[in-house]
Amino acid sequence: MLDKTVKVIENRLLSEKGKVYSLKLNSPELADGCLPGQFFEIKVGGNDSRFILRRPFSVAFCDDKTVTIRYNVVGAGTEWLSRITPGHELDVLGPLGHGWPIDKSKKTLLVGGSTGIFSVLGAASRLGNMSGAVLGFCSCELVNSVEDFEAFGSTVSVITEDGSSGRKGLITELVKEELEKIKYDLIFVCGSTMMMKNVAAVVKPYGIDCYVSMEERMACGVGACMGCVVKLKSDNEQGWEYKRACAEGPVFNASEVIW
Amino acid sequence: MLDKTVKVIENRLLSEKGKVYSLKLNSPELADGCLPGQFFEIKVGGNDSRFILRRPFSVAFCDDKTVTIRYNVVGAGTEWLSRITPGHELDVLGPLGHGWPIDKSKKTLLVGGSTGIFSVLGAASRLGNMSGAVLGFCSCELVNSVEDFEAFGSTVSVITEDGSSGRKGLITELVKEELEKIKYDLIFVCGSTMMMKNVAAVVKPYGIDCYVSMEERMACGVGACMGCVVKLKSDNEQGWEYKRACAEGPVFNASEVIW
Amino acid sequence: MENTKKVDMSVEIAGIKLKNPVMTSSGTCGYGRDYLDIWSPAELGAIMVKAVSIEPRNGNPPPRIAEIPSGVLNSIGLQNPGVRHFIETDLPWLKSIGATVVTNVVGYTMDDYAACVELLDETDVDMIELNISCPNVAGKPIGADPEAAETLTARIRKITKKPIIVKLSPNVTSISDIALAAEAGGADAVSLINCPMGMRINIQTRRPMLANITGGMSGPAIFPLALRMVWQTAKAVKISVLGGGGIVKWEDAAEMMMAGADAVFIGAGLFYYPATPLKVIEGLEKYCLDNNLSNVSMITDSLITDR
Amino acid sequence: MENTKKVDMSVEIAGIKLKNPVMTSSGTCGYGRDYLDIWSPAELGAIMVKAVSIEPRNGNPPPRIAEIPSGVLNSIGLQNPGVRHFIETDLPWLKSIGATVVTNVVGYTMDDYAACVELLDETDVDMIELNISCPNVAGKPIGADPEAAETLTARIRKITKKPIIVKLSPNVTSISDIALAAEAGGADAVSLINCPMGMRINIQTRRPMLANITGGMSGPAIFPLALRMVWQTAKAVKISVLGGGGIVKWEDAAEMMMAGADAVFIGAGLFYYPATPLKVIEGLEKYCLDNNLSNVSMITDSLITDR
Ligand SMILES: Cc1cc2nc3c(=O)[nH]c(=O)nc-3n(C[C@H](O)[C@H](O)[C@H](O)COP(=O)(O)OP(=O)(O)OC[C@H]3O[C@@H](n4cnc5c(N)ncnc54)[C@H](O)[C@@H]3O)c2cc1C
Ligand SMILES: Cc1cc2nc3c(=O)[nH]c(=O)nc-3n(C[C@H](O)[C@H](O)[C@H](O)COP(=O)(O)OP(=O)(O)OC[C@H]3O[C@@H](n4cnc5c(N)ncnc54)[C@H](O)[C@@H]3O)c2cc1C
Ligand SMILES: Cc1cc2nc3c(=O)[nH]c(=O)nc-3n(C[C@H](O)[C@H](O)[C@H](O)COP(=O)(O)O)c2cc1C
Ligand SMILES: Cc1cc2nc3c(=O)[nH]c(=O)nc-3n(C[C@H](O)[C@H](O)[C@H](O)COP(=O)(O)O)c2cc1C
Ligand code: FES
Ligand code: FES
Repeated sequence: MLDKTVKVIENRLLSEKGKVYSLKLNSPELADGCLPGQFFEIKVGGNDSRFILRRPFSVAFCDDKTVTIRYNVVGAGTEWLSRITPGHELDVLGPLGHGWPIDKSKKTLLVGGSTGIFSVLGAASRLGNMSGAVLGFCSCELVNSVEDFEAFGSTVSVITEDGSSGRKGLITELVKEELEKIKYDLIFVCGSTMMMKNVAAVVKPYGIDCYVSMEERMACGVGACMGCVVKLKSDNEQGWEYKRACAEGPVFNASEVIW
Repeated sequence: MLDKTVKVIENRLLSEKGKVYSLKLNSPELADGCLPGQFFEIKVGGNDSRFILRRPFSVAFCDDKTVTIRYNVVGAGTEWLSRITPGHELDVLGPLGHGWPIDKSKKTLLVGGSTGIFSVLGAASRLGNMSGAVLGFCSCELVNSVEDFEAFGSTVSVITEDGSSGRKGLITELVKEELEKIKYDLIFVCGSTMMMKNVAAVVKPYGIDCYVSMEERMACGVGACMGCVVKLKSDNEQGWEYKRACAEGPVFNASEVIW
Repeated sequence: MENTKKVDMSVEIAGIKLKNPVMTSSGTCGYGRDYLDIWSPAELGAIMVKAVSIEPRNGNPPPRIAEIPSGVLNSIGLQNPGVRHFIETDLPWLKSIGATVVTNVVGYTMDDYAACVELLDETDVDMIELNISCPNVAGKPIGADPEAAETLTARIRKITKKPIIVKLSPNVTSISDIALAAEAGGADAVSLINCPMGMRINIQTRRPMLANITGGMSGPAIFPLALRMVWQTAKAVKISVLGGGGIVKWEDAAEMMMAGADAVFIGAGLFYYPATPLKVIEGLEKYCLDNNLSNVSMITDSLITDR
Repeated sequence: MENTKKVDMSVEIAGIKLKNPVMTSSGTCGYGRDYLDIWSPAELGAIMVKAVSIEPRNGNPPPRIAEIPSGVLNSIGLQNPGVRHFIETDLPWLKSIGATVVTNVVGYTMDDYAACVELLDETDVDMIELNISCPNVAGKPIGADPEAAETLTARIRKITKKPIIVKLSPNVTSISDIALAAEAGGADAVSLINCPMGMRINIQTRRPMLANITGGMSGPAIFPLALRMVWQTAKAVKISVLGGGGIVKWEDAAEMMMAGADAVFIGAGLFYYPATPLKVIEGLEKYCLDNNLSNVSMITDSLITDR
């Protein structure tokens, strides 16, 4: 974990209506040893800003020298980020947390909903043709990064709630079909809590190991504040405990999560 | 008084070391009827900024369509302002307050110290060759706008505290010499409170009408909050009262001010 | 119920109907003349004028203003020309243009308050707001002492039939206790919050940034504090709650109403954008349209706390 | 006096010498391991660890964090693994790396506090900080009641010879009264401020942003409030004053010390920049050099209030 001031190489609009951006950062140090499913805390707002909290973003992919994250503009912080131009610098803390339990010998189903696709995109970048991806969006304007999954070797299906792109319906249907069609050894899911809960329920009967990435509201991002806890099964007396998404997570085994 | 979102035409560095900028705004509406000695309240910091208070700046000069203000970078607000590039927009409230009692038939001495020169520059812009200007700075790097005074027809003397440009010494000496040399009918002074107090004291024996511009800390800038008061003589029982620099001022007759 | 897509923006506070739930707060809008180029007091739910006292006051020496993160620090010290001047000059004008007027009253003693209200009772001022947060009244401020707050309110209640609003100080352990005391004393409404006391130091000069050393905080920095206090108070009392503190946009006003405020007031938001009250009225109206609320008062207390 | 241009950065608090006057505050730096890649607890004046209680606590349900203008709202609810776990695992490690350790203690009852301190008294922890701001202790929080604060402090004083710091809540009418009570009870220092209580609402869902509805405010938004309270408290008590609340840069720390703090603590500033404590130490040292102060403690109380 490092806190670095790094140069922006690219901050590119991927999808006009959905306001999805791809942000490429120049930092061999941050790229070094950074794993899919891990995340960075980026300082948003200039020196005079009213923001004290950094914003967490998953590693979308990285190479030797650069880290790429992708983000949706959803509020004031990401709005600010979207206005940053190449050459400017950002304060970036990371890599943080524990990523996906990637195993290149296992056929892995990646399930991503809206901004959750960026975290599983990281997994796709390492899995070559060993991954299939099921991506869900509200509507077609938000659809993005499909080519990137494909370029990494993943076979992709898209579903939108309003049917404006790909299939119409809920992501759980598509997950079920995919599992019926192909034998997967492992499943990684990232999306809203409700979506992950539903997907985990659909997956359960298949007995396949399923991991979810819990994107909780965070303050420190490093495990110091107990702000980002997730309720997990435990062998303590009460049978559960709160664990930190930023430190023990964000990736947890779905079977441990108390939804 | 209007609150307008106006386009920046120019934001030019005048003096490298002193960080003095000339900001030209495109706004026929704000330029209309705006008088020397009046000021504008400019919103600094973007949407996400921690600044709630606007920053007051004097009208340096204006024409039919534009208003020019000049400013020193002294803190976070002016620092932000200095990074604004032409084409961007600023929220500008004004014109505010009561300006200099300009009389083109009267030979007027303009006395300005550091950022106080901008307010008297406004007067110079209307007085043609009826003004003489005495400008004081801490040191040479801060010296600026002299050509502008001259272009407007003013004869200028400069004094610096460290002698690095023009004469070395305090502005009061130069004011005294100037008054001995030339017969002035009117004097306008803008600078630190201490400087204005001292100049007013030097001027007093000459019996010439002397006006000062009191640049108090402001909140509303329009007279609503009582934040910016100046202690003035009054014919009430106690013999004094607090008056609002932004509304009754910023220009006051020096003889009324209780320093 | 209604079929037309119009929102009823009026709210009723203490039996008085306000055009809308947006007021400008005492001390930040003078006596209504200073922002005329931007808005007229008649466009607001009400104007809460700068505090008046029985005798004119000089207020504190300058500097009176300092900046704080996301806010403003002030120590005006209640400078005002006295209640008589207000009654003779500003009040008639405000009424003539159709404004609903809340007069903020301060005193050094309870007698001062009483004397002021006696004079105001004979005017056509709409409501009286007792500013009990002023820290200079006989040592402990009335606003920090439930008994004193109740005693003062009860005394004023006997003097006037006009609606009485008690303006609460946030510098207390339990603001709802003071609100309950005001209610017990016969107040028709409480308004909150006044400024939390803060301080800043200029480290170059090693002197306080305000001549008065400490001053009142306002602006977005205090919004979460104000919201919590409004929520606690609205749960505790039955009378109307006027909520403010740090409101600079309509979303803030919506939060404040959801927490239980029947109407809101805007102070430092005026320094940020003078047109803030108009934007807030507009924004609340649009929120109602978007959410099919026929009356703006339906936002009040609409917070859902069960999960 | 000295001729060398070195600054003595050490300060003495309750008889304990700290390397420098900069601490990280309880609840924002865990038990010292989480920021190791950025700073070691041994580099600080002291580390104030997350509250421990006699039994482990789950804390509040999430979401526990929300954003506020220039700050953070939190409702952790004192989740911790219990004092025994701390004594067995974290404390020995902290001491082994050379850290000065302040243990923040909470309880539901005075017995809880006593039980915790009894265990800590037998360890080599450096100081004990009684967190009396926790609003859940038997209705009225101890931190809002001078008598209870004094009683608790006196009881703990009998149990341990270790320095006792009482951590004060800002949610009170007079914080200096509570500080005086702690002093009367035998405290060696007071630390302030803990978080002012605030709230935020998500207007889309009409639900509180925190599951616990209200939470504690931290960050620059509370700095002016904290500074005022530190100033008032430092004037009132003779014991050491540890000042914090909203410090994110060395200039803030300098203001806090000028107002009377003997040392400062940094909480939310860590979220902003994890290296904040190091930058503050550096900045204070440079300030001393620039101003010819041989000891950093010369900044303490150097405010000039006469004009
Ligand atoms: C471990 C982790 C990884 C993430 N990875 C990505 C990513 O790769 N790409 C991406 O676009 N986003 C990602 N997010 C979510 C991202 O952090 C938020 O969208 C961002 O912080 C919003 O900031 P803002 O200031 O624009 O919005 P705000 O004004 O703070 O909030 C706007 C809206 O976004 C929601 N929101 C804010 N923070 C979160 C959060 N932590 N989780 C869920 N919803 C939130 C709020 O509830 C609100 O409705 C991740 C979050 C976590 C915790
Ligand atoms: C009526 C009026 C007209 C002015 N005209 C001009 C002008 O034409 N050009 C110009 O450069 N400046 C002018 N000023 C001063 C200008 O407003 C301040 O320099 C500016 O607000 C500083 O903002 P900041 O955020 O950069 O600094 P801050 O961080 O707010 O303060 C930095 C330093 O500047 C000082 N300062 C801040 N505000 C004022 C103020 N109102 N008066 C004096 N000192 C202040 C502070 O004490 C501090 O030492 C004028 C002020 C007033 C009241
Ligand atoms: C400059 C200024 C002057 C004020 N004067 C008064 C006053 O005279 N009477 C009063 O009850 N409140 C006064 N207040 C408090 C405000 O009315 C309001 O309660 C407080 O500022 C919080 O709201 P805000 O954050 O929207 O400003 C004043 C506030 C400011 C900023
Ligand atoms: C996430 C979080 C957890 C906290 N936990 C504790 C705690 O366990 N005990 C305590 O005394 N104070 C706790 N505090 C209060 C801080 O120690 C500190 O007093 C307060 O946040 C103000 O300082 P700051 O603005 O620098 O954060 C906590 C604060 C935060 C933000
Ligand atoms: S965000 Fe602080 S512990 Fe996870
Ligand atoms: S700044 Fe508000 S009255 Fe002058």
